Amino acid sequence: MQRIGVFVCHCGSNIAATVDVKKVVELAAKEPGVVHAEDYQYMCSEAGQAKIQEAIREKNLTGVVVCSCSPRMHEATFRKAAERAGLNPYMVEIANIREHCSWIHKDMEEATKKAVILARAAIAKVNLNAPLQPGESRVTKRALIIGGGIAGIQTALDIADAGYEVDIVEKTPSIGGRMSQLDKTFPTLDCSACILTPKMVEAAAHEKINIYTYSEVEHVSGFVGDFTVDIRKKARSVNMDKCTGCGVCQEKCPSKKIPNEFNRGLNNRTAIYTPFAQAIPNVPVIDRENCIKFKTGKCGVCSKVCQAGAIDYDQQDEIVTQKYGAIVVATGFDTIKLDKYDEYAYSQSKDVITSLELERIMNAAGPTKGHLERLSDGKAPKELVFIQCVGSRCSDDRGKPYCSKICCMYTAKHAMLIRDKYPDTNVTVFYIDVRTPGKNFDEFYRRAVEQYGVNYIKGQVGKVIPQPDGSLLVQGSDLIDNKQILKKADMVVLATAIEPNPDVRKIATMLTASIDTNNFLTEAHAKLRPVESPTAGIFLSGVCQGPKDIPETVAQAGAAAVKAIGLLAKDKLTTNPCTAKSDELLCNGCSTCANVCPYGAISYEDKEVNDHGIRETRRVAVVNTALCQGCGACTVACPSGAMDLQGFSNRQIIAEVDAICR
Amino acid sequence: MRNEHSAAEKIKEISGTNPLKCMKCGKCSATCPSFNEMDIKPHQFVSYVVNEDIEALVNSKSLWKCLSCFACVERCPRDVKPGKLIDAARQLVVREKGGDYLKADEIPELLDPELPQQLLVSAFRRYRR
Amino acid sequence: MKYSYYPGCTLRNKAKDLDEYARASARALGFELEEIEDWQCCGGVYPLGTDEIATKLSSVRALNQAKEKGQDLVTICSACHHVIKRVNDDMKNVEDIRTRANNYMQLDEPYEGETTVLHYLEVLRDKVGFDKLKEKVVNPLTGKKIGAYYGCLLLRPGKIMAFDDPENPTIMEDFIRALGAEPVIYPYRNECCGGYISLKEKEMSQNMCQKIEDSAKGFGADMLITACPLCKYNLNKNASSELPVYYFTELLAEALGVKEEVAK
Amino acid sequence: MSIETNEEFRPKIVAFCCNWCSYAGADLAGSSRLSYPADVKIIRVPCSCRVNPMFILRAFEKGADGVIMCGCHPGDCHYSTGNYYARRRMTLLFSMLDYIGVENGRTRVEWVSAAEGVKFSQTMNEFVEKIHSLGKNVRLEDLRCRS
Repeated sequence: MQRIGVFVCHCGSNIAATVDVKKVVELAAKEPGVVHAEDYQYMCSEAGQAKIQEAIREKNLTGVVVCSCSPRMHEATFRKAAERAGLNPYMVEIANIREHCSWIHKDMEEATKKAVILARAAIAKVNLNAPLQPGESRVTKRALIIGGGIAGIQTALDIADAGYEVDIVEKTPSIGGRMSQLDKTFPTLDCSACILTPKMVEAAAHEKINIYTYSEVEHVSGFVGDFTVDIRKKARSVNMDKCTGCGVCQEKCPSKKIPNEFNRGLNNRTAIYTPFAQAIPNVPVIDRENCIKFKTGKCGVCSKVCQAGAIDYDQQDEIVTQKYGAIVVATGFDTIKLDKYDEYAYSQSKDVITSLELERIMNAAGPTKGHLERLSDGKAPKELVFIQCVGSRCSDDRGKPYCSKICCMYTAKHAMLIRDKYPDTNVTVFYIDVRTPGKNFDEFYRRAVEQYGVNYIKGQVGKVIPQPDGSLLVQGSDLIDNKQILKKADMVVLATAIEPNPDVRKIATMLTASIDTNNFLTEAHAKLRPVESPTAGIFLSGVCQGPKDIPETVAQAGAAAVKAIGLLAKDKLTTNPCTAKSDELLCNGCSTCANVCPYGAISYEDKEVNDHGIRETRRVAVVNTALCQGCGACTVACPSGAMDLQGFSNRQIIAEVDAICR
Repeated sequence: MRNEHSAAEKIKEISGTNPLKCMKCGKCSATCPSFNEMDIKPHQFVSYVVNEDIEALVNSKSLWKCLSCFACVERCPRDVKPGKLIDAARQLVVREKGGDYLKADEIPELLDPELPQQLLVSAFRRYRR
Repeated sequence: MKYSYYPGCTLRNKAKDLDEYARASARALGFELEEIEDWQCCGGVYPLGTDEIATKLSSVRALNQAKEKGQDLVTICSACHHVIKRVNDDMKNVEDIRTRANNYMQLDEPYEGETTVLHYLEVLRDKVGFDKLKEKVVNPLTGKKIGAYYGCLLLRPGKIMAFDDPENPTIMEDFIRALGAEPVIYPYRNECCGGYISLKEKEMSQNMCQKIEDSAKGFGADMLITACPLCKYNLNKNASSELPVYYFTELLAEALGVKEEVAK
Repeated sequence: MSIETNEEFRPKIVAFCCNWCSYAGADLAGSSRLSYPADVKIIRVPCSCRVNPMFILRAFEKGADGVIMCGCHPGDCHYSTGNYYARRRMTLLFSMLDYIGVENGRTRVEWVSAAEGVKFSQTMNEFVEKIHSLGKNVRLEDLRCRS
């Protein structure tokens, strides 16, 4: 028989306001096995933990139930406290009477009743708990960064500077990401390339950093400290060691009509290309889908003009398999498609563009060499209208429910730069709210209004109406004047919502990292663990976790690096002891369990067993506890009931069911 | 309306929309082809219902200027759909005895030989019980 | 192929040609429109109130008749199409309306939105196919620059009508191309003509129709087509009438060479 | 059908939630104060694939009126494939329960991610309402178990 202590937390008024904690103590004390029950203001406080430890020592407790917040919050706290008092930590169970009870129920009597039942279930479980010993696993001292934008680059630099090997896997031919497409950055108007390029060079030159561009993560197995990852290095068709980056192949390539992704399709590139001048590595790739040589077998111009003999049409994709201790996701974002928002005439007029397209137009290396001009006729626009929140803050099924966070500031930036460079051009911004929470952000926005005379109109635009003369008519609300206005414009810029890179879903599935309904990766805790995934060993960097601007991205990238370094610095990790265990007397050696195990943790051995005095050799299942992650799939699959899960055994769960239904 | 609160509730019920979802972007008013004819503008309909100022609403000209063209319904980013609120307010009026906007005896002079039946039928349904 | 057919009030009276051209064209294209029996007027506008049941029943009756015959229900008038399609959506997806309507109707088997509602244009696009239509054209309307006027009712609400992209539709333009003419795309093609407002507030409708006509003319249209008798009336009556307005079926019949057959 | 005719029917509902998604989703419902009836009691399991059909039968035998199982969305399982096994097992179990006369509505599987507090609370509200409409479970309860 266990000797159980029950500890009921008030959590200030978080629990005590709706649950009668005294009543819970009173009723829990009557449960079988309970020899001690008390309540306290804050069980997680030092004094609260001391109470638990004192009771363990004085009453010789063999089990502890803490009725408090979610075990996801403080299970570890209480288990450590118990361990310090000499109790096996796995003899502690939590009854979640806050998130699952006091916070969602209003009626005191009802909530108290439920809290008592939850306590009973936990007590019933602890009655069947057995001490468990965690094992150990090794840590591979190498990190993988998925995504080579500013988030990935910063994380890689920080981890590498701490002395660990880092691999960056980037899908496109060059690192640099979205930031490399930006012209200027807010709120200081630094040139984006000027501050990004040195970081790219530093990453490429770092002896601890290895960059795989034009590569994708194909398969991930293993677990924290010991991941095994397959990386597909797509065939570049150019030998990286031989290429000198002279660029002649690109000049001579006859296939010149391919939409240039880097310039958002606003101009064309060749089939052999580097995405932009500062690309790292400065080695082109052949886009095989559009290459004449690959399509027809004829051509081969690039090979003929290459002095270095670097062109290799026979190159094959290569799979690199590597072990990692930590993985950082830094997959970034894209702007949403605008096909559901054609009231803004994006697909009907060339002069309606997205902000990212404007970014390319404003850039000296962009499709118009940095001249602000209409894409339809090349004329300089005299009236420019910006529309905010296109696809952001939408609760219908056309857009995204969240605020994209960066648009208010980059629009102020665009407006200011245009007014500065083209004083004859009038700029109007239709906004719903101007959101500028950030250091020097509101001052920046006010500068756009006060110094640069940008006309901000509170109200959304209902329709952009192309005119026969090629201009645009913008029909919008002015909510301050309570008017509907028709504004003639030469160009309209849409602050298009951002969304996580569509590939992130595939990657999250490989990593078994959870993802929210908007495809942003979920943090382990929204406030206290914002750069970690709930899946151990997976860290989050940049917009893959939620919309953010460059300074925030860099800050988060550093934070993710520190978390990864904290992991890599350890030589060993203790493993979860809640693993499967087979009863060799019941096992009939059928292999069903091994077939459902996702980790290959179950093997079979011919073992001599003593079955009620009969000694014989049988084929029985054996669980490798270093590999077992404790999902329990095998326990249900096992037809003979031999397989059970420690810490969540059949008897324990049934005891909980019984206690709840009592 | 005798009781502003219950009238507001009735409008929410008939329209099936939740005006609290509104983020006050004004896209409805930006999109409304009847905007200039309306005394209470489409985006204001939402706040009138939220503030339970129904008396003013049902007496507004706007009830009879809405075309049910669904432009605001289609383009509302928050699923509030002011057009449905306007129609619900109109229902409150026409369901009251004597609240018809179109009287039978004024019809003959509105007719012309080409006028399609559809026009009369539609107007009847929108304007009368 | 046989379809149940719901002509609606106006096609029986002021818009006879819309109906007759449609039937003749259907024959020429190899499908048949079987008018449902004793149909009742749809009411012209969809009753938006969630508590309105009686006003939706005439649509349910038509839908149920088509269901009993196992046919899709074809409409032509934009208003009928709008009302019947939305009522069908209610019957399929809104439990409260479905239950109450069925309580009224007392059918042998409750109607639960089983019928597919198709606009005549959708039949042309999805069943006949515009390629096939193009093959059957004997008098291509070469050289004509036609602006399609969609109005509101065919397109909105986009989610329920599911007719075409509500902001950038293409079905009527593709139809115009199939007839050998050149479509003119202009931004006011999905803006309202005023609808029933023209009964009492003529000026409002005039304002709107003039914008539509000017926009179409500005982009080079020399005629407009529409699928709605009320739109046609308003555009004819409440704009400067510089552009002629036709039902799409009239041009269809002309291109298919069956217009004279109807005139007889 | 309610046996306790004098009292308002308060169903007993057991919810199995996987530790990684649904339990966290329930936590989020809690911290967002999204209420659902107190009749729902949650049992934490590492993964939906840990839920043995035996547990569900046991719950009904002991007088539960409804049992719901929540796991990560298909494809998002923390253990890669656990919820696929769970889905298959539950489909079989539910059709068997249906066969022996336990109404389909008494059992449910729902995928709730860690970010779906709203969905968790909505699901529980719906489920409790459904159980209310079905009334007390009398088909499987072992009356000898009643305390």
